[in-house]
Amino acid sequence: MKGKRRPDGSFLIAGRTFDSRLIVGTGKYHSNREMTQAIRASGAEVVTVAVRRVDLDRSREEGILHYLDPREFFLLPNTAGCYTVADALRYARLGRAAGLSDWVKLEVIGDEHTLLPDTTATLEAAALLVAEGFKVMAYTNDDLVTALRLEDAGCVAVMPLASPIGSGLGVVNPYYIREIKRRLCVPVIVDAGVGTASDACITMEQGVDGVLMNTAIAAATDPVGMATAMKHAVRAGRAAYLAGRMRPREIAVPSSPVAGMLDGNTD
Amino acid sequence: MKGKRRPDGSFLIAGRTFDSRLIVGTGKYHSNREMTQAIRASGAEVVTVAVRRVDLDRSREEGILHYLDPREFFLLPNTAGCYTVADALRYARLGRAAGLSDWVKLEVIGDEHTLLPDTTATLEAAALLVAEGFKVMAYTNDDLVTALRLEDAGCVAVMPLASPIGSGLGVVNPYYIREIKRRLCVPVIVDAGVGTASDACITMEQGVDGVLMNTAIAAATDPVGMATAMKHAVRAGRAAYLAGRMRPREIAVPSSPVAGMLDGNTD
Amino acid sequence: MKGKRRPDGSFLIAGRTFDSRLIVGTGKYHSNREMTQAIRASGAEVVTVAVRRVDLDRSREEGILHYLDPREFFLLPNTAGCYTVADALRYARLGRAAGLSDWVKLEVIGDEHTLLPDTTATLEAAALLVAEGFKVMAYTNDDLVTALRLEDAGCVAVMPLASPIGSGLGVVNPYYIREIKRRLCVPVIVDAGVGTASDACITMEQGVDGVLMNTAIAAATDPVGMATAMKHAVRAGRAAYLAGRMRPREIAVPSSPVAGMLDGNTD
Amino acid sequence: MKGKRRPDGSFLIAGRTFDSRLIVGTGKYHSNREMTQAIRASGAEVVTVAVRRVDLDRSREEGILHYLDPREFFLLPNTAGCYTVADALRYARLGRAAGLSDWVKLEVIGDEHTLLPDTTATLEAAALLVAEGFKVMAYTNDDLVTALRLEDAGCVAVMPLASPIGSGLGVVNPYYIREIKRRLCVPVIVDAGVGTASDACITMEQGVDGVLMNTAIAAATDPVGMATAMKHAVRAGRAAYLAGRMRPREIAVPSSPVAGMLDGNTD
Amino acid sequence: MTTEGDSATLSIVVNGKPRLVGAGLSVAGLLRTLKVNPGMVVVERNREILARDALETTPVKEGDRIEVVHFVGGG
Amino acid sequence: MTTEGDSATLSIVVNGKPRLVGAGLSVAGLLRTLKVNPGMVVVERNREILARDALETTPVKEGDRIEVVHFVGGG
Amino acid sequence: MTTEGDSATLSIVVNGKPRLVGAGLSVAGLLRTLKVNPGMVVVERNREILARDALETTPVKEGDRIEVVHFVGGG
Amino acid sequence: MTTEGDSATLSIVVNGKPRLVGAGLSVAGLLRTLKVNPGMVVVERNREILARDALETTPVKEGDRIEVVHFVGGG
Repeated sequence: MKGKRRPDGSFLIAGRTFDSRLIVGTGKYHSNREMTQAIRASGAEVVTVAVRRVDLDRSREEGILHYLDPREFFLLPNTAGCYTVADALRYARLGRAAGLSDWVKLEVIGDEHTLLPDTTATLEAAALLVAEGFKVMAYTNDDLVTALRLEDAGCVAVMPLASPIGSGLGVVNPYYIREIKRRLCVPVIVDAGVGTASDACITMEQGVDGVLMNTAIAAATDPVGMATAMKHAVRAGRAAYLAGRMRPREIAVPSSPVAGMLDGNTD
Repeated sequence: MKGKRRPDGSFLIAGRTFDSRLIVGTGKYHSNREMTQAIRASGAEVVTVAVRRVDLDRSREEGILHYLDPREFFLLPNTAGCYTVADALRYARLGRAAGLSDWVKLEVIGDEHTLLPDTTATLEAAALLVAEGFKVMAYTNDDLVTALRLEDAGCVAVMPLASPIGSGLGVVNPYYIREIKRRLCVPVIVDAGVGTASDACITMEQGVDGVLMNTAIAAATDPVGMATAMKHAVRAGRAAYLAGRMRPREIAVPSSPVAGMLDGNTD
Repeated sequence: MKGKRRPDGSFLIAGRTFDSRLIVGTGKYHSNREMTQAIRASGAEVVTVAVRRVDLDRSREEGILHYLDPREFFLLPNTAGCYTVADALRYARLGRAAGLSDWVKLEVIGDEHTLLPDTTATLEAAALLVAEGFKVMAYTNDDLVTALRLEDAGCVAVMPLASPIGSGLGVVNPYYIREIKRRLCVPVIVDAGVGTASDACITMEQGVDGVLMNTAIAAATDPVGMATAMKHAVRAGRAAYLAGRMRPREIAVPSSPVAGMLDGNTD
Repeated sequence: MKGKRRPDGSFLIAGRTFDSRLIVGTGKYHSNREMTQAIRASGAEVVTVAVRRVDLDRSREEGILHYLDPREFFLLPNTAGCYTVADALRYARLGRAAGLSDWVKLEVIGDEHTLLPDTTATLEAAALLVAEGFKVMAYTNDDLVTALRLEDAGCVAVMPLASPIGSGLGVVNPYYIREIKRRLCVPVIVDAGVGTASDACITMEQGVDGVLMNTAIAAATDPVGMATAMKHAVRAGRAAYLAGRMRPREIAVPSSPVAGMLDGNTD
Repeated sequence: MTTEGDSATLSIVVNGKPRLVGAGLSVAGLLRTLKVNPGMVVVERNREILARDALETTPVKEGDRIEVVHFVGGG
Repeated sequence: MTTEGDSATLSIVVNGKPRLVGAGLSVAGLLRTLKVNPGMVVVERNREILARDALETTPVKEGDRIEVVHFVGGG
Repeated sequence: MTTEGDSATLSIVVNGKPRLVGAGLSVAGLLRTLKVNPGMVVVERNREILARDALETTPVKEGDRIEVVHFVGGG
Repeated sequence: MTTEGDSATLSIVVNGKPRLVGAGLSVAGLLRTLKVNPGMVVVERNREILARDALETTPVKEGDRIEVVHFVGGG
């Protein structure tokens, strides 16, 4: 039993219920104020955060917790910027030590130009983190075999990319995303690559459980407006997936009845 | 001044304000009950209807007015099924004689397999109907030159197709749709071809004023669910257009800061 | 009988046999030398030329006939730059008066930004030129209804665009091109929009009789190299069309036999 | 120095020069006669073969060497059908023991529905085979990080798929293919997924060194015709890549001069 | 008698089908015969649209071609 | 006399530019003056195309609007 | 005697199927029995590939698992 | 004396930068010196994460490499 769809539209990750299928990042905003406005507009419940050094030279360094109340949002620490298993474990543990949860968005990058994952290292890190009791949501490429292995490793969600992080190219390979969703039992959350609302809508139409994005909102001209767009786009795509789209066909079919036309139509 | 965008998100056609940018057809539903539910779910204010003979052999023939209250919806009669200027005028006049309004969705079909318009006849019919005082919303192909001529002829809205009626192929040529919107002053409503929510979203992202659909909703497995999807998709696409999407690029850009990483990362 | 395909791969326009399905323009080259080299490399038999004033201020004005021998190439005068029926007739007649043939590539432009045709004027000009004995090859948009009318008007070939002149966007709407080819009896030559070799190949795979291009070759970094590419691409696309491609499918199918594997494969 | 392009258009793999950039498989043909005709028509020099048991129950079992002369073609044994490192090594060694060469096309499949590679196992097998002196050409997915590791492991060519084996979906993700080519020094041969000539042309336009296909030819209605199409398509794509295509743009640009128009054009 | 019979019956076409109706009927009367609510339809008589308030006063005549239309589902 | 002066010079427009040419010139003569090879061009005079064999016999007249065109590169 | 019978017949598996062959057979002899041209195949015996020039000198033994493979069409 | 001076100052590295701090300081004390709210950060000392309730009782020692991290915006 796949058990992720529930009557009221909510879905489960690792036994926890979420109502919004949109997960958003918190990076790259012009200001924390804009960030919180955009995130509220998006309707997201889960928001990702990075673990970084406190800047001790700034008089009043403020972490993101000053702007995002953990009672309002479920904060999901990531291991962004890590290129090895060891680093990913270190950042994951630091994130967990903040005391919010034992969840982590695992990223182990394999190439700095494309930010594509090192899937071998990701698999290894996932297994180790699962053994340490983490709830691992693993960023990965769109390769089905790796996705299946991540599920086997005990990840609570698998997060294939739509296209490279920050690229905004959208779902380049919907076949692979669809196949990953078809074959996995844990939730599939598409992570990275969405550029605009229709990308989010297309993503959800593939049947996946959710979508994670950051740049598409933060780098829009009007981030709050785009966050609203994304909220609707994710709902639209999910609803369309559930409603079952018409078959496309190359032949036209009239919408109005052909019967009941009047006599004496001009020849 | 183009004057169609208003602060509150509503838009104007022929001086009349509409809040929903989704216009829906009423054909092809399994039942009138399903139709009214779907239309309500879509949030549409304008709904199109066809003019056809009363079936005198059925004991209790009921027209669509039994199911759609003209005080709730703005009913827009079409000339679907007409292949000549004379027929289009005849159906337009019959539609107006019903007494609801002097608006008409003009269609003059040029080919029965593709249901593509006869643009020459459409232009001629549009000019004649405008002269008779009609508010003409003209279905046309995605040709800019024809669209400009329809505007010159006095149409209150120009309605290029996304792809053939009932095909569900989506926006095959977004360049043309975008160019038509850029060049016309009257509202541009994309009419026909939408197949699923992302198609509606992509359509609206081109900047057009609205979108008209029928089959995508009526022929979905769950028309009411798809109508909801379309409501969100149109809002999403409009909001994304206004918010200004990020530039897509083939290079990845991290969402998390590259600064602030810890010392001693594994080499 | 469609009668355009012949056993040896050649095809007929207005009773004249051509071996190459690639027609090229002669504009926009850096030099006449480069132009002739590129055209020879392309293998084209038909080349289009424009009618323009002799520049009387230049001491040794040389028309294109100094570089292209009409015995080597079939020169097809166009009416490029004409926006009215009257102008198109004027340029067509001037082209014919040069004494090479009574063929004309008819263009009546409707919009200077997109160079899209004025289909109403094109139809009118086509009918008048046919009545004057011209062999009219008509540039048009990708609208089936207009294409059918141009055939009815007596054009010897109909030339829908793949995308706007000089855009290099390729075949934006293959459905329409395919449908035009399916429905017309006269040869269909796709004219304008090809940007690189694969565009030409895709064009020919739709089943059309030929393709006309200019900018894709002339504006390549190496026009002669691109002309060679186009020669192969047109052959490739035509051959693939005739050979009947495999059905695409979302399921993988092995190329090597599944039978005959050895015993004791590792579990 | 990448050193794979040579003045005469030929290219090198592991120090061996090839003139044709098209590599073809030998599976799925209706008859051996059709196979040899198609392969000759394709102009391929390298052809892949599988290692399978001799069928001892057939009176006159004939291997493929009865039909393909190793002096005419360079036969490249594959490890198709292998799901583990051990099996891949076994088949590779059997193929080499035939005495033709020490080259192998390495495939380690990770999923039988999609035939996608097990990249972890492929990397391991590649390293072991390289250590045994094999020239390894490795089938892989379109993941850059894996491709870089395969190069590091000593593969003489890396062969990312365009789309799943036998699917005919073409190059689903040209970005990844292009990026792999940009970043690797060894030849990149796209393997699997081509469906028709334009797919081969698009593949080569990404700048890769070659393309390998089987089903697209063998499953065409006319395999010999399709083989010819592919020969031209590969040349076309390569030539277009080298010639440098024009920039696509959404604005039309006339091919014929705008200067030199006559006076008194109709207004 | 036949003449009387003739004068008492009109042959018309309604929505494409021939019908015989009694003489002296108005269009509104015809609609009532057909069980059609005049407020929900539009009537065309010999290619002329009849205003709704003219339905009672417009007689049905021999050979009339009458179309009774309404709105149906359409796109 | 002015009439002689007038008759000796004609004011015409060739390819959009005013020119003064001597009276009595044929169109072919005009082309020679312009160093244009008649075999490579088409000439339109006051919106009428001149056949090539009429160029020698067609006189240039006061006010003529002459277009001399040829084929150039085009798509 | 049973020992003689045993020694005269070996039970082996060739290409996955059990076979009884006469004792004293070389692998090359086995291939001849199977009507297989040794020059066109590769032979694996108990997971070890046999060099072609070892085929004549390698005896078939009881319980041998022999694979006889060749190239077939593949992608 | 130098020994007293030595014992009174420790050389450590905090977030990658060398710092001199007074001897006898706890990690919590260090954070106070740095004006960092301990409730908002996580501290790693020589690659070991310190539990928050151990901050007061963990002394800073010569040569300690301390990382003070918190959550920032990220995707």
